[in-house]
Amino acid sequence: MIYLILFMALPVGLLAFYTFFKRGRFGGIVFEFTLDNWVKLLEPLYVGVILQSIVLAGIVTLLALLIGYPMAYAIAGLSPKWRTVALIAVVLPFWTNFLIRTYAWILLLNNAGWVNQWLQGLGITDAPISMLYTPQAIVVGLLYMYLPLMVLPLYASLQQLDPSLREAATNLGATPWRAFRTITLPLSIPGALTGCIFVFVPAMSNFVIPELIGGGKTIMVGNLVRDQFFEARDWPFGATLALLLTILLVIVIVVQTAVSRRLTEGPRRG
Amino acid sequence: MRELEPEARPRAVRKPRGILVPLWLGYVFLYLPILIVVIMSFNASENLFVWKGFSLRWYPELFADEKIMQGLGNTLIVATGATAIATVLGTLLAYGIQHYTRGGLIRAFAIAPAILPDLLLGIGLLTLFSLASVTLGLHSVILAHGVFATAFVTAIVLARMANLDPSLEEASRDLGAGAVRTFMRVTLPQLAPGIVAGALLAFTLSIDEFVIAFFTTAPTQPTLPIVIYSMVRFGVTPEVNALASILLLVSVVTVIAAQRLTRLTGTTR
Amino acid sequence: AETLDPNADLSEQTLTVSIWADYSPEDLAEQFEAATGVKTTIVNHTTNEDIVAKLTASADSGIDVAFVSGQYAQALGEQGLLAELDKSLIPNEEHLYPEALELAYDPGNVYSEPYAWGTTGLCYRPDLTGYDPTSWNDLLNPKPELVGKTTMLSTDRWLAEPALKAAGTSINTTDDDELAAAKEQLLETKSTLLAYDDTTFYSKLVSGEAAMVQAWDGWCNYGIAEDPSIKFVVPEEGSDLWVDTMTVLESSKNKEAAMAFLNYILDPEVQTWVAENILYKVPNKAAMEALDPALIESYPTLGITVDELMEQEAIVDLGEDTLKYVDLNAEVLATN
Amino acid sequence: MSSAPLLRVDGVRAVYGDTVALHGVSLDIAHNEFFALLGPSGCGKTTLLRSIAGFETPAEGRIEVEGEDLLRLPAHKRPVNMMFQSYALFPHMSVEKNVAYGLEADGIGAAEVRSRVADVMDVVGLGPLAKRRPTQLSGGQRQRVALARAIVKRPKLLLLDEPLSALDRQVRASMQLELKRLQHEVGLTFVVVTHDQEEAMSMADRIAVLRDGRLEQLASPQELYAHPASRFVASFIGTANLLDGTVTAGAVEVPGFGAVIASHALAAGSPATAVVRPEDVELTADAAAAALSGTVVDTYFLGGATTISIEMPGHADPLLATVHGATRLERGARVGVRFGRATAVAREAGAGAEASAQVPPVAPEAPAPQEEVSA
Amino acid sequence: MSSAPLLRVDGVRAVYGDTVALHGVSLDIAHNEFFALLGPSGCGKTTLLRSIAGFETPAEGRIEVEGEDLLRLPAHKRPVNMMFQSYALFPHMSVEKNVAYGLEADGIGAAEVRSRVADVMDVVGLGPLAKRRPTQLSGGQRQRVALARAIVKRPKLLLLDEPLSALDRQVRASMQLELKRLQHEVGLTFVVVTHDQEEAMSMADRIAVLRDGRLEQLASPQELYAHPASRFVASFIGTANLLDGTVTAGAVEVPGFGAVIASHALAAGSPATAVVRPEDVELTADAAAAALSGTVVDTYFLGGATTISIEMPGHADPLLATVHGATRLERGARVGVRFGRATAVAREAGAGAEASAQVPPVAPEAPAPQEEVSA
Ligand SMILES: Nc1ncnc2c1ncn2[C@@H]1O[C@H](COP(=O)(O)OP(=O)(O)OP(=O)(O)O)[C@@H](O)[C@H]1O
Ligand SMILES: Nc1ncnc2c1ncn2[C@@H]1O[C@H](COP(=O)(O)OP(=O)(O)OP(=O)(O)O)[C@@H](O)[C@H]1O
Ligand SMILES: NCCCCNCCCN
Ligand SMILES: [Mg+2]
Ligand SMILES: [Mg+2]
Repeated sequence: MIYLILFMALPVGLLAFYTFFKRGRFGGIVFEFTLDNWVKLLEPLYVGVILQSIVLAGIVTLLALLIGYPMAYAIAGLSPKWRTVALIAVVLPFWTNFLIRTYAWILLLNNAGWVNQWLQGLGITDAPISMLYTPQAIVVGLLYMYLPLMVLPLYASLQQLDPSLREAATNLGATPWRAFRTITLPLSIPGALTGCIFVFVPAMSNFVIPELIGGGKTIMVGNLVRDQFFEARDWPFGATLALLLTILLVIVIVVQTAVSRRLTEGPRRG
Repeated sequence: MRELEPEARPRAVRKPRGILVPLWLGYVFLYLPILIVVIMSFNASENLFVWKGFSLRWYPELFADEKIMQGLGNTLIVATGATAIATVLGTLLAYGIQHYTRGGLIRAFAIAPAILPDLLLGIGLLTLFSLASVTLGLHSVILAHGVFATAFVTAIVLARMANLDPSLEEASRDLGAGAVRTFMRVTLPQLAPGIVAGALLAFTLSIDEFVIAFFTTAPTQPTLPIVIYSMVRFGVTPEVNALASILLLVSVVTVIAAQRLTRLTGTTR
Repeated sequence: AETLDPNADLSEQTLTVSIWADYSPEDLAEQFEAATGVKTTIVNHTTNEDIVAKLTASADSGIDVAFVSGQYAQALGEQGLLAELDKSLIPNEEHLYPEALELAYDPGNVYSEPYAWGTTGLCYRPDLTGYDPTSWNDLLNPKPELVGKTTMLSTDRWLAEPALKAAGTSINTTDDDELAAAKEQLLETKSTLLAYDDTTFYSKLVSGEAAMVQAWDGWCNYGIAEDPSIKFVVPEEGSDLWVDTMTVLESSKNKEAAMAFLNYILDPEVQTWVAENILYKVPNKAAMEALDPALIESYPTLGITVDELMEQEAIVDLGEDTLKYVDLNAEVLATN
Repeated sequence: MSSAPLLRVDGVRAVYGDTVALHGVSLDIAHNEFFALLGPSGCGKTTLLRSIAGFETPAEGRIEVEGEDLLRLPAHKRPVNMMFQSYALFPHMSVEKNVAYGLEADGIGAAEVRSRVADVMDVVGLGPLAKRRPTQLSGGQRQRVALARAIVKRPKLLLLDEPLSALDRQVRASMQLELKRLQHEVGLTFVVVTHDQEEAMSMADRIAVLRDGRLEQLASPQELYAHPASRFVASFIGTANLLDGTVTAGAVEVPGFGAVIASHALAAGSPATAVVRPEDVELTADAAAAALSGTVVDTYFLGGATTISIEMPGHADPLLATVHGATRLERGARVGVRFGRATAVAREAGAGAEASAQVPPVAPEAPAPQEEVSA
Repeated sequence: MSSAPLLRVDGVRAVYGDTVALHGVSLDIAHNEFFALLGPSGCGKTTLLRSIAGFETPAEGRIEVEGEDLLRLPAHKRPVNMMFQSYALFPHMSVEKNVAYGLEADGIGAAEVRSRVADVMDVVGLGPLAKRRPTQLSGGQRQRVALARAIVKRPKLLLLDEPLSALDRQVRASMQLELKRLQHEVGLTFVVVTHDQEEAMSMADRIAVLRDGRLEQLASPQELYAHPASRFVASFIGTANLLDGTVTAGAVEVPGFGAVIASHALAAGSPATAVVRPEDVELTADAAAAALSGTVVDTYFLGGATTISIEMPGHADPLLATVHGATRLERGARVGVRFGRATAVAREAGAGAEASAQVPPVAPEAPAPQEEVSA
């Protein structure tokens, strides 16, 4: 806790503090109190980008959940020996470099890229389909980037589910799907929410993928933050944008806590 | 009679193989780009987008590149250090939060670094280190990575704790084990899958982290992503692809070796 | 500024130099060390932006010499982060073109010495465009067959450049109306683009994805290296003059060695290497004159003369008003 | 019992890794029967229920319901509801939702679900706790929720794994009543695992005694008590004095006790055990006049009856006798002993010692003998 | 009982949110006592044990062990071991490790741990299963592991929450024997929760009856049975016929039954209930000659004894009588009825109906009456 206060609360507090001051001409801050930075968030430009980011990151999160859940579920069902292997296999691609993987997607998706070549080779299409430099491509790129962040927490919470609960449900006539929906799913909500947060937030604040895979034509909050710090050298406003992201997420976590408390309510006892 | 049993009877009824299909599809998705990377590492051309025939020439070049090797070493040190910090602190923090707090705020506070935009954390930490006259180096990156990695471990372990049976801890205390022993012998093993998942995530994220590392490391101690980022400003070269391929190979070998080893010493369950 | 000791024992000093990757001879550190006895480490940064942010956020980043583009050197200098250069320790400055001593971002080279320079233009594949573009309008309002086959730079001041120049305005303008007009144009252009690309545009030319791209002259050469049919043109409306410079940090404790390093780089031999190997023009008269003519044959951008270069407008830091460009960029990029 | 059985279990063998939990068990259960499964801890009762419910796949054997092969059906399609020994209550649902779960799974309308759940909640006496989570209940309350959840669906066949073990006698009695009502009025069929013999004896139409994964005897309660098929059943069901000896006509010749009159159909001369229930041991105060006599070593008062343990000369195990009410017999008193009814069961040579160790020194259930002893 | 109590519980009140689980319970437990806690499901037994063990903090009251305030000590420092109703076995440890856990926590040497664990594993009959995981055990086997884990430490005070409920009678009997042995030979003190009355009656030195979080009576088994302090205790312990009436000298005047002779110390004229145990109801075949008579409505055979339910004219609840062995009485037969011993307990006005509903129609335990009825 002390560690966190020292290395998390202090720097973030410092920057939170910045949000109430003016930018220096060359970066840094000028200690002159202002609320402008927070007011500025309300400008249509920023509101628009924030909303667009929420939509894109939301789609990414949803897809990650849809793809990651079955994966985590399958892994949790493996024998202990294979579980570890399968789990590591999920993160292994990520021990290479992020930019390298991103470029690989460019190679796959561009007009002269592998996927288009396959499609044309198989006679499915005549002309290349423009896949790269679109919002859809951003979604694929972000999904790829953050899928493990969904799978791991889900695995951790699915792995401990008591199989006899599912047995009880099937015994009461629930189809496997219903048993899943009414028993497994609700009990894995803490893990799923954690995974969703893990995916949603970095997806919002990523700026490389929109740039490289999205062709820079769609920008997200991350690009804005980056530009404020790097190009505008407007740290107070950059911090304001970044903190807005954080505040949004803190709200989500508080809600999550309430939800999972409700799910597992009450002191449990022998 | 127990209502929650993490690993109740292994069921004789086999799960349908069908549930493995999405898993395999997921792996295809995860490994397809990696396959491209490996293939392109044998490209004779400098240009990533043009295939000019098979060549092994990038591999020797890679090993000759001191910067890359230094970066790799630094990255492993940082990732290991940060993972160690995160695993220990994250687990303790999750335990503390679950046992001694009720509201969501402290929880949110503990998880926040996982969701703070890198830039904010990176620049904030650099400012802090600078104010405190901390000299930069690998230690400062380890501390910095430790911050967000801890948050990831905390969040995952907390999610796992949500369904934990508290009577096990009670039983342990009842049998005379103090808080520490109870934690080590009973709580920890129960949380193990969550901790493993969290540690894996922490390691993975640290290995590939660029922004925070850039700001908090000494310029003379770049981590691998920093080295690679400066290299790929013109686009990825086959040399970098070769690097990625080797990283992958090394990881696979390490993992298999570790797996073998644990099986030999019989510590896997 | 403190006075430097011209007789300082350089072998007692160490030097950390931050530069873009692949932008200097590989054995530069060894060579310099052999020449002066200064223990030297070369480290890399990725962009102007990231190194400046790092230098701004920390009192002592551990870096002695930083390579940044002119307008960034200007900004850093005005913040007091840069040491004034002690010209007595940089006699090699004399090899520079006279023009290179009076550049707008740092007249008199008080804080910086130029390392390489160039301009921005259109890099294209005649076989794909079917004609030779001459104007920024060829990019801004492409022929129908080129729609979806062009890219633009998206960062900093380069995004607005084509629109500003096409309208005959200064690339350093802070006039709101002029900027608004540029924005209109850029938004129109956006829908015709394949992508914004600041890094791999030349690869897109080589692969045929793009037919024409906005490019820095030096990077166009990377395309030409792979596909000699690729051409570069400075549009008739004019363009910018960019300069990558060397600066010494005020926080440096090894200023004598740093000055010695700058001096060493300005040695014509070293700068000839830069031109020949990274295919950028250098502001060093002696070095440029030593250049192999065959190289200029293959890479016509190297043949751009100083006079031609001086016709272009130097980019300067706009201080407070930089925000106008940041907002302009954001608005263009965020609008669909 | 109607002619075609509701449930047929045929040669079912179940294994867990190296452990064989069931060695080929066969039994039929009729429509509307109340069937009890009895047997020592770990004998395979739960495994058998789980196999019927579909959570274990037998290594061998068939299970049929009304002639239909059950093993082909996935668990959720089997016309069977099971109450789990470990309850397996859904921790994220209120008590009420737990109970409603099975009805909702069948797509029954909300109104009917509500009323049926409310009814069954009243039956198990948990109406006021409907909104609680399982974690907020006491052990017995949880067990009743599990029971309610299983019975609310009224399936053809109900499998109850120790449904009442955590309940006090009063609640247990009213639950027993309810189960019997379901059997008679609604026409359900029950397979109930219990370790409570009285429960099995009083409620079951038939009882199967399992031992080490094998069916030892299947009979009505009276039959089991009066005519145990083996030494094991004799000692497992009720309390018994097991007197090892050799078969003679109409009796067992027991060393030290002489001929103990016992009903049997065994070949003369074969080793056998005479089974004498404690209430069939008659005590007389006049030890001297009796053919057999012993010394009282202990008395246990058991809420209405007293069990007396008597040391017999030349016998290691004390003889147990039960008398009504409190007794005035003191430790050390000499009493005369006479055997009333007895049955004989065949005995594998050498089985004596092991089985007689199973006679409990304290008899939890203890009916009184025919005449009271006044010493 | 020695003079200073081992455990003193004083005015303990425990709440869960809005639910009051204990309303100020006070009791003392002596050194070396075998103390049983009895009471209906949900009455607060587990809560009391958990408070003593340190897992619930009472809202009010004191708990002392040998005069030392227990509430100040954290759970792991209390000289108390508890066996959990839900077992709470460590799923990641083998059976053996589970049992060794408490000893290892005390820093006992490996060799001693090994031998003590091996001993206790044999005692609970699980020696061969030592290497298994709890999840690989049957219900009863798990319960025995939980028991072994609690007793292996031999603490001053052992709290056992339904330690034997999942066990068959044979194993249960040998466990009971073992617990008694620990009490006598090793000198341990036990507080055992059980819903098995015979177990409580036969094993306990004293029994506390809890009801709705209140202590209803605390006495020896015989005392509880013979002199219940309340209508509730009378009906809860053993089977009883509860006859509501008005106190007269040496009797209770019961409408329809006349004066029922009963021992009491109540004021004449106050409302009271005569408690008559079924074995104290004497039946005569000659109904005409008897002062009271009724009609047999049902008979239940209970492995050694039969309980007969008799409808009495003008009374809603049937009268229960127990006879030894099987009976020849048929449904519909008329019998004469005479009351033997009876006690009277005070009755709050209006308490009658509710309490008499608690008389179970099937009596799990049923000692026989003094004389047999032959009809
Ligand atoms: N966590 C809780 N939240 C709310 N109420 C609770 C909680 N735990 C127990 N209770 C209630 O407190 C009362 C006492 O519970 P306790 O577990 O002590 O009963 P018990 O006597 O052990 O019952 P049983 O014999 O059924 O185990 C019960 O009515 C129960 O519903
Ligand atoms: N998952 C398992 N792995 C290995 N052996 C098991 C497993 N489950 C049960 N067993 C063993 O199989 C045998 C039968 O178990 P089962 O649960 O059917 O017993 P039971 O008759 O229900 O006993 P109880 O009355 O104690 O609940 C036991 O010896 C048990 O140890
Ligand atoms: N790797 C060399 C990068 C040089 C960057 N100079 C570009 C000038 C315009 N930013
Ligand atoms: Mg069982
Ligand atoms: Mg309880």
